[in-house]
Amino acid sequence: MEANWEPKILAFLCNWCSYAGADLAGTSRIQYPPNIRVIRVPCSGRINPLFVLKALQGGIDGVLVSGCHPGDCHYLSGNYVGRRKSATLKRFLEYLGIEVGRVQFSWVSAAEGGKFSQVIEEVTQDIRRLGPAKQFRKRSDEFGVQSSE
Amino acid sequence: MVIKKAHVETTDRMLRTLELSFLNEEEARAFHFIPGQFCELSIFGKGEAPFGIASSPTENGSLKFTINKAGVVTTALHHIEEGAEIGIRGPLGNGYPIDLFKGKNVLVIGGGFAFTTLRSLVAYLLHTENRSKVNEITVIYGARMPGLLLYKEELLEWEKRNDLKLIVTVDWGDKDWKGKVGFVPNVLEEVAPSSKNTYAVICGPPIMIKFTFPKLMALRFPNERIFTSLERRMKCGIGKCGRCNIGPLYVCKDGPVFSYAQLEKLPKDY
Amino acid sequence: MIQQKIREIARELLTKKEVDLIIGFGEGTLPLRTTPRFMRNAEKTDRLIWNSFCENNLAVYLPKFSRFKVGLVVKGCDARSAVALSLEKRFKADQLFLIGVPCQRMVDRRKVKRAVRGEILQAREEEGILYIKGDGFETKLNREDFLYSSCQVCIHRTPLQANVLVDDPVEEYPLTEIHPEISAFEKRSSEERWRFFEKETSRCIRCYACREACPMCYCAECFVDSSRPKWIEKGLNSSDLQFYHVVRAYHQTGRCSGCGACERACPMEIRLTYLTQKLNQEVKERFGFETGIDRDAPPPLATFEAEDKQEFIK
Amino acid sequence: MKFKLEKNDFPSFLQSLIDRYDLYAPVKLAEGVSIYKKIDHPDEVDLSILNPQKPAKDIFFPQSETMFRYEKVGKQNQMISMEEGKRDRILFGARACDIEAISIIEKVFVGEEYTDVYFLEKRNKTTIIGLGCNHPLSTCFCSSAGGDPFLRAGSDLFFIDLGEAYLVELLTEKGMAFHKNKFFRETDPKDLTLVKELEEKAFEKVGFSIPVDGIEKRLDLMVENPFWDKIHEKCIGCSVCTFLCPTCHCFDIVDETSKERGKRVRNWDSCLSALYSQETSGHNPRPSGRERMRQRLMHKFYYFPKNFHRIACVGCGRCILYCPVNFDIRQAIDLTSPKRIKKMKGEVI
Repeated sequence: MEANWEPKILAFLCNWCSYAGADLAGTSRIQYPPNIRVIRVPCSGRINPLFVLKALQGGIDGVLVSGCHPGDCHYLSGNYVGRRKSATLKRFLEYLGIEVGRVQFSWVSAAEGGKFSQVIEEVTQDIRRLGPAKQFRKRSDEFGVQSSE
Repeated sequence: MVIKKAHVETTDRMLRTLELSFLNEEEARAFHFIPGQFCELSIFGKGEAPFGIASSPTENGSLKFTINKAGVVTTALHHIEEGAEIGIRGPLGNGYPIDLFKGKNVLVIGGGFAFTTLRSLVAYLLHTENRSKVNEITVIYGARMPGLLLYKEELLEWEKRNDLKLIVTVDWGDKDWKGKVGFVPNVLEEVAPSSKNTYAVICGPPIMIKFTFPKLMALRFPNERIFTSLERRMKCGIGKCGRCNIGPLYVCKDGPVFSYAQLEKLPKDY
Repeated sequence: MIQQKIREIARELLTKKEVDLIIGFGEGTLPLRTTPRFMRNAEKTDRLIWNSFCENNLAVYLPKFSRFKVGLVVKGCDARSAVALSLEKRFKADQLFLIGVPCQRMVDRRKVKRAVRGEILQAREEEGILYIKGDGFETKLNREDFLYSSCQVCIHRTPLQANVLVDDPVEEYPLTEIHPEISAFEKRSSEERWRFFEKETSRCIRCYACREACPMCYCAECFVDSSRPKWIEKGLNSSDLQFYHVVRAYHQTGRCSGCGACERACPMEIRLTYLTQKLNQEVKERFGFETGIDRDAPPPLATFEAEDKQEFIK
Repeated sequence: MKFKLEKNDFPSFLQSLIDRYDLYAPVKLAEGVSIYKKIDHPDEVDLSILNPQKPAKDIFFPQSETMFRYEKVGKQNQMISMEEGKRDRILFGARACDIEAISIIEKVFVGEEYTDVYFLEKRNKTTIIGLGCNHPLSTCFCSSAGGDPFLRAGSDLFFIDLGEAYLVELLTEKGMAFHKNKFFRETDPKDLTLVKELEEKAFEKVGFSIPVDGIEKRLDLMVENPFWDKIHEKCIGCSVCTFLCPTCHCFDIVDETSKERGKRVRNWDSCLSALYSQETSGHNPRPSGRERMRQRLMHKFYYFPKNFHRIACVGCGRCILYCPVNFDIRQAIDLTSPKRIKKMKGEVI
């Protein structure tokens, strides 16, 4: 592990709840680790497993998918359907040999700025403990003029 | 090559013409082509794709390509800015058999954005050095809608000339359209140009080509005097990668221009 | 006799014009193999055969013949694929006549090849014994010792969804353990599991035989072929190979009948069913769903229950 | 020039090759699965599978090959071509069919007008050591396809397994460079008799039963034959037969990128895949399995011979062995015979 390695975490936040929750954390000046990069998605049900794998392939160390609490979905059932996908995907990735905690899920509502920061804190700690992700990662030195390939 | 100028051709903004100039004089001098040939244009990170050359060899110093926005490379070529550099491989393919046209009439039939290499051919034939080499030139050019016609200003200029007969048609007119309305094969039937001493050159979508052949047959054009430029998915452009063959012939290397006499004997893989 | 019965039914269906064609199995050109046959002529139905080598899942052809009335010879797994396909509206159920064969489970040709030295030139089966003749050898093998691993754990061998069964239902073996191979695999450490996956997928040559052999892989454009967006590259980079195999398997969640066609098709003998079987098990445990059993149950990932477990969500 | 190499010396011989060359030979990846691969240690070489799944073309025309790489430096594009390793290469243990196939691919890649530099450089740098085929499989039909199990053409050196030793023949200038090899011993007249016996036995086994002769002329008349409507039906459209075919040489060119850096790569492609001929506009000149299967078979047995005077099939049998649905090219060839065509009418195979 590189000496000053910092985990890179990609957070897919649903537009209606978790993204607003992150916003609230920001406007309320609640501190949380700067390791996340946020991608706003319309709904946690929008998450295609390809997104998660693509993130790991591109050098992300951990992925968080966050949506509205059950019953609060802006599209009524998006998060319920997403929950089934998330459950099977998570179990499947762990079965393959991806460490538990590499890919995580949460419900964060628009009012839960505190919970948002807490989730980010926990996820960051988990990923820091796991170290850099190795599975799926593509070596970037295969490209370009000064390649070592 | 460097993008010298770029402009959008059609109202649906799907076609853009790029004018490219060579990076140095030497390359420009070394590049010789005939109408109907194509080049592979390359953008790093996006890939390479084949495009017919829309300019005529008589228009020195630069090359023109009209690009239909469809896939990854073409979209990138639509977004590329003037002054940017792109890669080019070519000229590739055989081109139109211009030597055969000497002393003959030429009937040019084009449809849609496939008109690019035909524009090259017509511009070449109209050039003062070449115009006397062929007799009558007739051009039938159709597009789906008036807004989708390519090279509109040039078409107006051609219209004014008396050494060229131009018939422009659209599938659906609009309120401002004063010209012909009708599909190219039907217009061909209506215009009924004489096949005597005439070569026909067709380029257009596969469906247009399919329906134009029988009309030309009916006008008694012999198979050997009908030429068409075909389109196929290509990668290497030099007959290696395999995908563009029609029977034993490769569109990239033995074509893209074929006579109907050649095609008749082959599987209809086009 | 199963084979005789299949021929009779096929002949009748064709003669009465109840179907346009029968898709069944015919004599293969290699020992231990059969080959899919497309039969339109009632006179020739005696070319249909049935034995322990009918390993293909013929439901793979259904989307291709969606404009015809098809009589399909099916095992338990194939029938369930057909049901799953009609559930996804790839095929109208009334266009399909399933000729169901209670499955005696299929013989793994690769296992047999490994058990002998030299090339097998002839194989014949009788009363559960495989008579193998090869270049300079001859041997007898017990059929039951050479079954496909996907067949060994099969618990729905009788195609109850079929329009007609050619034989009495077979006795299903309820497994004491859901899937011995999976539970053994799960006991290994995550590093070991990943290394196994890495090693298996490293042999992949991107021929997509696993995809094409699967009845459920019918997408007009597979994610590997999509250029906008381009999800993965088409070369042999290990990351891309892993990506492909994870997603190919995952796309089968709640849709896989566990027939094992993907693994059988692979020329590089990559273990693939340990992936799909795990997903099947997961879907069964979590959502109580099994592919192709209930004609009306929606695919599990296309639906939900408000009470679905969510122990993994923060 | 003929020598003998004792099997006891074989590992040391291989090691001496590894020391001086990049050695490529069959390597077992799993039970029953092998490919040609660069060898680091003599023990890796595994000659137990007659033909590895992936043919030897992979060594000259790799499945995925970087042609050049590039990078954006400021506003400029920089590009470098890929260079081959400095060392010469040896391909060891390929059978006559795979080697014959390389010369078939060469006909396409080394043309009059354009030459494929990537292929040619590898070809020129490689010494080919062929291995006689003592026990051809029942799926082999090299003799019918214009070769034979002991065909030397294309090999620089040729090995024949005599049991306790290999007979080594030096066939070309590249091969003669090995005449002072310290592991080579003198041959016995006995050995040559044994070679003869082995050859005869193998020839007899392979036979000439597949009617490849004159297929070009037969197919010429079959472009629109109803034969094509049926023969493709069971094909599921995977790329096993084309990727594993030692003569198939189609490729795709793609750009792989990571931010501002990238590479242009060519990958094997297959005429049986629907996207192979699909144009950007969506038009597909080969819209169904019928046209695609016709392309595969016609290319091998009609178009290719028309252009290069040899069928593009060497009879290695891989497509038969590994086809998921048991499509048998021998049967397809047989079905083109005039009397079969007449008999068939609707039902094929």
